[in-house]
Amino acid sequence: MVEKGSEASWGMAALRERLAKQRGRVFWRSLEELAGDPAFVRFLEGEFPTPAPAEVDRRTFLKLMGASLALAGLSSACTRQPTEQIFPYTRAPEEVVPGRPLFYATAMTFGGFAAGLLVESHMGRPTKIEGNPQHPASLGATDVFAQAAILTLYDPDRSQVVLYRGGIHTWAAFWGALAIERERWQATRGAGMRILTETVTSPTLADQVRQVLTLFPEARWHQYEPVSRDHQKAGARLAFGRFVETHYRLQEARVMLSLEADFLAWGPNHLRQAREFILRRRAETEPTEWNRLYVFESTPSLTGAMADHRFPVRASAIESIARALARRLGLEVPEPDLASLGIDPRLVEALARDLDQHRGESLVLVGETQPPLVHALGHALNQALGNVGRTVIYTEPVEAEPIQHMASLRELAEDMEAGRVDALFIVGANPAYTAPADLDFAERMNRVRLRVHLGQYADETAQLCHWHLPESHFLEAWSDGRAPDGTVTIMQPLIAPLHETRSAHEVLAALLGEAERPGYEIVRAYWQQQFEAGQVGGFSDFQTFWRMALHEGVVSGTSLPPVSVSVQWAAIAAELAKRPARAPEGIEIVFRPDPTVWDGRFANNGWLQELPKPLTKLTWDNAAIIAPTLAERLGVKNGEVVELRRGDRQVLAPVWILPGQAVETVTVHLGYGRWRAGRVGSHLGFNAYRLRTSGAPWFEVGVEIRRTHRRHELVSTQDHHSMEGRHLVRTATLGEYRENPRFAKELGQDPPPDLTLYPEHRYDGYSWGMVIDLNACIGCNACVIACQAENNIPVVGKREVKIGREMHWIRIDRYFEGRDLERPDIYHQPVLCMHCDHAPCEVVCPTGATVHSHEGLNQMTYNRCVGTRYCSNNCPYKVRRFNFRLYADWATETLKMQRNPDVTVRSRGVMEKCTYCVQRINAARIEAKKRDRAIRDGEVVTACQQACPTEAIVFGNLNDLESRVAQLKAHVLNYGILTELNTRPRTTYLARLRNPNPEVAALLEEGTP
Amino acid sequence: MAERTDIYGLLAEFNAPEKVLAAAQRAYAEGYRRMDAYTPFPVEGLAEALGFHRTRLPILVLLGGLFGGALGYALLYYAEVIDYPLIVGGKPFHSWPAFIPIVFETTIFFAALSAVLGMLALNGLPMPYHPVFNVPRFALASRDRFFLLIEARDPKFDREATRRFLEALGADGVWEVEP
Amino acid sequence: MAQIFHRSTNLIARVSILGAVFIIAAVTWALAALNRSPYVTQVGVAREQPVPFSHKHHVKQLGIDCRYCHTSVEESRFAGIPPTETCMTCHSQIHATSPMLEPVRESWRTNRPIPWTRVYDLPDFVYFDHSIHVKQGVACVTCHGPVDEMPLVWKASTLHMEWCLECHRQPELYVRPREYVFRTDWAPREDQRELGRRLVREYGIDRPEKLTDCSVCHR
Amino acid sequence: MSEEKDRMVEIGTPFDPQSAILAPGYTYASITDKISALVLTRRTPRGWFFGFTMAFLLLLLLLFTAAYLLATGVGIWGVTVPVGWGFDIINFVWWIGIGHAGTLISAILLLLRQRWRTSINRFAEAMTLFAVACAGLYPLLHMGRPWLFYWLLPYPNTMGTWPQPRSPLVWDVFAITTYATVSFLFWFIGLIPDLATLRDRARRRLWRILYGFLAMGWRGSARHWARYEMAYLLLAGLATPLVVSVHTVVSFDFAISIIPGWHATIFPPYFVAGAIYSGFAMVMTLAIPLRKFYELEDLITMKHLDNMAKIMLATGLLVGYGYLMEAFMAWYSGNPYERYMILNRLRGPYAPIYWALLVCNVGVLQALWSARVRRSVRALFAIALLVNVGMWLERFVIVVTSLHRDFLPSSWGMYRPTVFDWTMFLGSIGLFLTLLFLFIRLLPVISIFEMRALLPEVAPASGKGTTRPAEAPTLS
Repeated sequence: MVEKGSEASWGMAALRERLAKQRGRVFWRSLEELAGDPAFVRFLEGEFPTPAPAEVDRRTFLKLMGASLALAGLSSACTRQPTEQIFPYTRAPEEVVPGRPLFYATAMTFGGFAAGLLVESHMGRPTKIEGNPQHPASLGATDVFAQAAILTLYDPDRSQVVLYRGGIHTWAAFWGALAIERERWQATRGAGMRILTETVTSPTLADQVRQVLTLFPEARWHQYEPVSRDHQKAGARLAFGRFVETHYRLQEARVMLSLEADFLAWGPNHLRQAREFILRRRAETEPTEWNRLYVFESTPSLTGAMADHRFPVRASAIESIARALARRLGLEVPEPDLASLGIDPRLVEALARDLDQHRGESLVLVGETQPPLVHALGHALNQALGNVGRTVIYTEPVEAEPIQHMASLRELAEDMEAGRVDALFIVGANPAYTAPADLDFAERMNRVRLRVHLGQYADETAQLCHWHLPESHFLEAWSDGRAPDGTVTIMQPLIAPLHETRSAHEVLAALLGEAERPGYEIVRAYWQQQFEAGQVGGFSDFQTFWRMALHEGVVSGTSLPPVSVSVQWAAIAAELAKRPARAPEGIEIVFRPDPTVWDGRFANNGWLQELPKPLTKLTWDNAAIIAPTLAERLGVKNGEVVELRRGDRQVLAPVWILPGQAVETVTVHLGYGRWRAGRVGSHLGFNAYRLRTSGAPWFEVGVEIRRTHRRHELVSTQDHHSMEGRHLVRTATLGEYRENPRFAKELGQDPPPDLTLYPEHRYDGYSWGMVIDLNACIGCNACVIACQAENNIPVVGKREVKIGREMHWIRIDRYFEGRDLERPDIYHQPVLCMHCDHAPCEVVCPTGATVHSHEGLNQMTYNRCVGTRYCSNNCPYKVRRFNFRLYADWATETLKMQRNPDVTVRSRGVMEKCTYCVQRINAARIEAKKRDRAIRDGEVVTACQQACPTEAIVFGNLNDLESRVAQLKAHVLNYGILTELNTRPRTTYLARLRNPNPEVAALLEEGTP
Repeated sequence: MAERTDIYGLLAEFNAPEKVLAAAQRAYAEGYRRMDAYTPFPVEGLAEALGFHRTRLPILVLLGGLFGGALGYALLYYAEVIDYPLIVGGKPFHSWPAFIPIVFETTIFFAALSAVLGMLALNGLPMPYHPVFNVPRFALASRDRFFLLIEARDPKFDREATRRFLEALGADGVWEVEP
Repeated sequence: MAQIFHRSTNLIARVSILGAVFIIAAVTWALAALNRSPYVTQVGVAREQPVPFSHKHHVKQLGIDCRYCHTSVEESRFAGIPPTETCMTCHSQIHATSPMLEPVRESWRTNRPIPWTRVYDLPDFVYFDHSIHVKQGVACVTCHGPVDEMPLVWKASTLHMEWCLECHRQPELYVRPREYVFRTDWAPREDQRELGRRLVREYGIDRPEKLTDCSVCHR
Repeated sequence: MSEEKDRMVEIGTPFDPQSAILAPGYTYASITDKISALVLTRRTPRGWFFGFTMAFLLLLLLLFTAAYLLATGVGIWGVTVPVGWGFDIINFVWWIGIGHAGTLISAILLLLRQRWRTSINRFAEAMTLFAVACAGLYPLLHMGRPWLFYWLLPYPNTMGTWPQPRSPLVWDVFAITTYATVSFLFWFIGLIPDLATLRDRARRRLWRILYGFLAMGWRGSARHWARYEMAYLLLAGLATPLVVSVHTVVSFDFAISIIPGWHATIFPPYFVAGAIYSGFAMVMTLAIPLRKFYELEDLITMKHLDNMAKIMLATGLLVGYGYLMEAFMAWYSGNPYERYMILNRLRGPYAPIYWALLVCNVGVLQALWSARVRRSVRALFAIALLVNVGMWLERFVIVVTSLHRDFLPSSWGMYRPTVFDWTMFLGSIGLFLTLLFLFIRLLPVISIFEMRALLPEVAPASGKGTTRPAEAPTLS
C-alpha cells in the first residue's frame, strides 16, 4: 500500500486519465461519488497503479467496427430514427420559454476589473457571452478572454472536488479543519496567517477580507498578479504623491504618443479605449478630423500596428525618448544621449512640435511595461501639454487596496523564508507558476505549515498546497466587481455550479466562521448594507435597487468623479537625477503576457490556444521573438531552439522571426510551459517566468542567446506575409486620399455589372451584405472567438493546424508591407465568407449543398455535403473549412452543454464556413414576421460584429438604402477583394487610411532615424 | 420432298473461307433459303450470299441515342427548372451549356446499350443450346473449320439430295444435325 | 462436341435477362417504398407512453385548447411539453387516485420529469419553428393530423424533406385563417386555393423560392 | 483431330521483323491453339503465382487503407486547405488517363483501319477496364462521407433533391459510369467469339460451362457475324467521342474552376493527348514483359512497339505543347495570378517535381525520334516507365502546385502526402495488377478471331483471290 498523502501528484492525474477515458453518458454528481466506487478506491491506493493497456486495441477495433457501420450506412435508406425521449419540467420556472434563449447581465473580472457582459442562456445552459452595452468598460463589445470564458466554464479539466494532499476529500472535512484553525488564530490573533489574492475590486470580497483582518489583526493580505499595474501605480505615486487612476479620453485626442502603451489590447479599459480611439479614424471620419498615433515600442503590438508612425526601439530606450521629449516641451530634463540609441534628434523635435501644436488635444500614453519614471514623465508631459481634464482625467483608485503587487509578493516570500508564515490562503492566484524566478516562491511555500489553495484548476500551486478547493466559475457564482471608472456590477450566476465548487466569497465567509453561507446571501447582504448606509441609491427600496442592478448589469451612480491632482516635479526630478539615462548594450529580453493565454490562466482553453496570436499568427506555442536582422546575425531560422540565458537561469525557446521587432531585443511571452494546466494546456511552449525577476518584470538588458541547432515545430496559420503586389489591403495616406478619393476603386479591376453571359438574379426583399472598415479593425481576434462560440466551431489541435486544417470561419490575415524589413507597416484584414453572388464554390458542388439563397446568402447545408472539397479548392478566398476528421467533441458531456442549439454541430466529412450567422437572421425574420413588420436595420447582428470593440464590422440589408451597411457600400473607400474574378462578393472592405506626419515621413524617407 | 423432322439439318464442313462462301452462293442459287454458315471469323460476303442484306441495328442505335439524350435533358430540365430551381453561382436555372456534358453522356450510354442489346436480341442470343452443337466436329467452327448448314425446314430440303448437293460442293464432310 | 447446355437453358437465359431488369426495378421500388413506409417513418404508429395520455379525450371530449398544455407554441420554436404541474392542476382533484396517473403523481412528488416518448423527432440538422408556422396560418392538425381522434398520439406525417417542401412550395393549399389554427374541426367554406392565395398575400408569406431556400431550415 | 489437314499459309514476301504485324508460319489452327493455350493450360506458370501474390499483397494494403480511411476520415491523408485534393485526384486522373489507350486502340484505330491494333487491343481494353476500376475508387473514397456517394445520382428521393448538374463532378459521374459501361460492353462483345473458342476447346466440364455461359451460345453464324460487326463498328463509333469526352470532362474538373493553373481552355485537348500518351506508355509497359514471358513476340511484334512509340512521340509532343502554352498564356494574358503560378512551378517549393516531369515527359521522349531507340525493347520499356512516372508527376503538379498558392497569399500552404496516401496509391496499383493477372490467366489476352482474320491479310492466300476473309469491320 502506498501511503496516502505521498501520492499527491499522481492521484489527480490518474483520476483525470480515468475521466478522459470515459465515453458516452457519464454523469457523476461529484468526485466523491466517483471515489466511492471500490474499484476506483483500489486504483487510487495503488493496487493497480497502471491502467489496463488493452484499452487502445479495443478502441482501434471499435473504430474499424465503425467503418463497417459506415459501409452499412450504404443502406442508410432503411435506417430508422432511434426513439428519443423528451423530459418536460415538473414545475416550470417563470421566464423560461422552452426553445427561446434568455439573456442575463453579469460581468467577468479580468485583472481584477469587471467587464460587463450579457450572457445567452438556453434552457438554463449559458452558451454565449456578449458585451453589455450599458457597461462602461464594454460598451457592448468583448475581448477574446470574455468570449472564451464560456469554454472554461465547461472545461472537463476544471477542478471538481476538494483535494487534501492530492486525495479526494469533502468540503465538510475542510470546514472542519478550518474550524480548528480558527480556534488557533483566535488565540494568536491570526499571527502568521496570510491571504494571497489577485487584484481585488470586488467591494464584497474586499469587505470580507477586511473583516478577516479585523477578526485576526495579525493576519496579512497580499496581492499578486503577474501582469499587474505596479508601474502605473508607482508612476502615479511618483508624479502625484499618491495613486490616482488615469483615464484617457481618446475621442478628444488629435495627436497621441504611445510609449509602449498597448492601450488597444491591454488594460482593464482597452475595449473602451479602442472604441474611442477609432472614433476619429473611421472611413467616414472627415480627413481633417483624423487623429494621429505615434508608437515607440520594442515588440510589435496591436496598438503599434495601428500607428501612423511606429518606431521599434529597445524597451530601455523609451525612457530616453520620454526625457528628450520632456526637455523639448519645456521640462527641466537633462538631454539624453539620443545618438547612442540611434535616434535622430530631429525626429523627436518633429514629434514635440506636433504635440505642441495640439495642446489640449494631444495625449502621451505610457505602457505598464515601462518603469515608473516614464509613467511620471508621461503625467508631466500631459500636464505640460495642457491635456489634463481634456484628454486625460484622474480619479480615485478603483482597486480595493492598490498596493504594489511585486513588493507584496516579495514580502510574502521573505516572510515564508523567515518562517513567519504559518497558514497561507491563496485565493485564485497561481504563484507557484507565475512568481518571478528569483523569489523561489514554490520552494519557500514548503515552509508554511498550512497551505490552502482556492482555484478553478488543480494547478501548479494546488499541487503544493495541503488543501485544494475548487473554485466556481464566474458564471456559476454570485459576486461583484468594478469597472475601471468605478462602476459596480453585481455578477449573477447563469447556472448552478456544475461541480462541487465554491466562490471566493463563500470560502472567505468560512474564514469568518460562516461556512456554507451561500454566495447570494453574502453579496446581497453587503449591498443591502450599502444601500441602507446610503452608499448607493436612486431607488426607493432595496428590492428595486437589487433587481435593477441585476437587470442592467451596472449599479448606477457608482462611477468615480474626476479628481484634480498636479504633478510634483521635484520628486520626478530627483528620480531623474538618480537614474541617468543609460546607454544600454547587449540584447534585451522583453516579457509580455501572451495575447491569447495571458499570464497562463487561459492555458487550458482550447479556443484560446488555437487562436492565432494576432501578429505572429502562431498557435499552441510561445516563442522567442526576434527581428530579422538579429536572426540573420545569429544565423537562426524560424523554429530553431535557442537557449536564452540570464544569469544562472536559462530556458530553451524556439525562435520566431517577426518583422518590426526592435533589433536588439528578444521578446518572450508568459503563460506557457505550464505543467499542471490540464489536458489542453500542459506542456506547451516554454516557461518564460523562469527568466523573469521581481526587479525587472518587463525587460532587462543582458540576455545571452545560444544556438542549439535543434528544432521545435512552431505552427503558424499564415506562412506568407506579403501581399505579392495583390491589392488586398488597399491603403493611402490621408493626403493621397484627399487627392484621389477613388484610389481604392482604381486599384482594383471590377468588371462592369453587365459583364456576364447570363441574366442576373434579382435579390428583392432582404439582400444581406457586410462591410468591414479596415481603418477600425485593430486585429484583436474577438470576432474569431465570438464566431467560434456562436457557431460551434471545433478545436483541432496543433497537429492539424500544422497542416492547415484550422476551422475558424473568420480569420484575420496579417500582412507586412513597406521597404524596411525592420519597420514594416502592419495590416489586418478579417476574411470570412464573401457570399459572392457569382460564387465559384456553388457551381462546383455536385450535390447542391452550397447554393445561394434568395436573400443573397451563400448557404452551406452540412447535411447535404458529401465532402468532395471541390468548393474549398475553388474558393479564391479560401474561407471554407473541412472536417477532415471528427473534430467536434461528441463525447465530453460538459462541452456539449456549451453548444449553440441553433447551429448544427458538424460531423466529419463535411465542409463548413461562415453563414453570416444565418441562425440570427432567421430568428430576426421570424420575430419580425410575428410582429408583422420588416427586419429593422441593426436588428440582425452577426456574432463577429457584436463582439467587435471598434464596430469595424457592419452587417445589414443592402436593399434598404437607409441601412448603415448600404451607406458604407456607397462610400468611396468601399472595395471588394479579387473582384476581377467577377465573383461579386457581398463582403467588402473600406480601404485603410493612414495619417502620417509629413515632417516625420520626410525624415523617414531620408533613412532610418 | 419428304419432310424429315427427326433431323435439324445437314451440316457441311469446309476447310477454307472461299469454299464455304462459294458453297453458300451455290446453295442460294440452287434455291435453298433456310440455311446458315458458321465460320471462326467473319467472312466477307458470306451473310449476303445467304440472303442476308441489312441489319436494323443502326436505326436502333440512333433511336437509343436520341432517347438517351432526350431523357438526360428532360431529367436535368425537370430537376433544375421545374422541381427545385436553385441559384447556383449566379447562373440561371436553365443553364443549358452546363447540361451538355451530361446529355452527351446519356446519349452515348443509351446508344451503346442499344447497340449491344440490340445485337444480342437480333441475333437471338443468348442461346446456349443449339442443334448444331450436336455435331462433334462443330467445335472446330471456332477454330479453323467453316460450316454450311441447310435446315430441314427448307422447302427444298431432301435428306439425300441435299447431302449429295453438299458433298458435290467440295465439303470435307457432311453431317446430320440432331434437332 | 456435345451440347453443354440443355435445351431449356435458352428460355431460362432469355427470361432471366428480362427478369433481372424487373428485379432491379422491383428492388428500387421496394427501397423507395420502404423508406416511405410506416416501418421507417413510424407514420400512423401509435407510440406507447409512460402515461396513456389520450388527446382524444382531452381535446375532443373535454375541449381543452392545444395551448393549454403546449404553451410556447406561439412564441417559441418549441411548442412545449407541459410540466407535471399542468397535469396536476386538474389531476390533483380529478382522478386523483387513479392508478393510471401514478407516474404523474410520482413525478410531482419526486420532482423527476415524466419521460415521454418523442413522436415527432426531426433530425438535429433541421430547424423548425412552431411559432412562425402558427402565426402564418398553418394549423396544428395540418401537420399533426386529427389529434382529437388519437387516444395515443401517432405521427401523422413522414417529416421527410419532400413532405416539408410540399407545403413550402405551395402554402396556399394548406394555410387557413389564423383564428382557426388551433381548431381541429375547421374546413374551408370556399375554395381552399382561393382562400389560400388571399391568406398568403395577407399574411405576407414569402414566395415559394424563398421558402425553399436551404437556410430556411438548415444551418 | 489428327486427320485434319492444316492449311498452311503461304508466304508471299520475306518476313521482316520490323514491319510485320504477325510472324510467318501461322495457321488458323495454330494461332487459335497458341493463344488459347495460355488460358487452357493445366499448369499455371510459377511466375504468374509470384506476380499475382505480390499484386494481391498490394491489394490487401489498399483494403486496409480503405478500411482505416472509412473509420477515420480523409484526414489520414495529407489533404488540407488550400490543397483540398492530393493523391486522390492525382491518382484518379492518372488511372483514368491510362485507361484511355485501350479504348483508343480498340475504337479509334479500328475506325482508322489500323490493322496492327489486333494483337494488342484485347489486353489494352482490359487494362482500360482495370484502370477505370482503380480510377473510380478515388472519387468515391476521396469524399468526406463516401457512404453517401449515391447522392450524386439523380433519383427521386425523400429529400426532394437532385444532384447539381453544373458541377463537373456530376459530369464525371455520368462520364465515368458511361465510360466504364461502354468499355466493358466493348470488351465483352469482343470476347464473345473467343469465349466460344475457349468453350469449344476447354477440357474440363466446369470450364466449358463457365465459358459457355459467357459465350451465350455463340456459334459463328454468318448472320450473327454481320450484326456483330455492325454492333462492333457502332460501338467503336460511339466509344471514340466518348473517350475524348471522358478526359475532356476530367479536364473540366480543373478547367471549370477559377484556380490559376486549372482555369485554361487548352485543358481538354491537352488532357486527352496526355491520357493517350500515358495510356500507350502503360500498354507498352505491360506489353513488353507480357510478350516476353508468354513468348508472344510473334504476335506482338516490333512493328507494334514501333507504332506505339510513334503514337507516344506524337501525343507526347502535344503534351509538351500544352506545357508550353500554359506558360505562354500565363505570360501573354498578363494575369498576375497565372504568372505567379508558372513562376511558382518553375521556382517554388515544388519546382523539382515540375522539372522532373518535364524531363520525363518531354525530354526523354525525344529519344523516340531515333529508329534505333524504337527498335530497342529495353529502351522502349525504360522510356515507357519514365513516361508513366512523368504523367503522374504532371497530375501532381497540376493538382498541388495550382492549389497550394492561389489568390490570397495569407492562405498559401503546403501539401505533404502521408503514409496513407502512398499505401492507397500502391494499393491501387495492386488492384490493377491483381485484375490483370486474373485476366491473363482466365481470358485470352489477344483476340483470337481477329488474329485469324488477320492471317490471310498479312500473307495473302494462294490462288482464288476473289474472296478473302473479311477485314475487321469497315466503315463502308
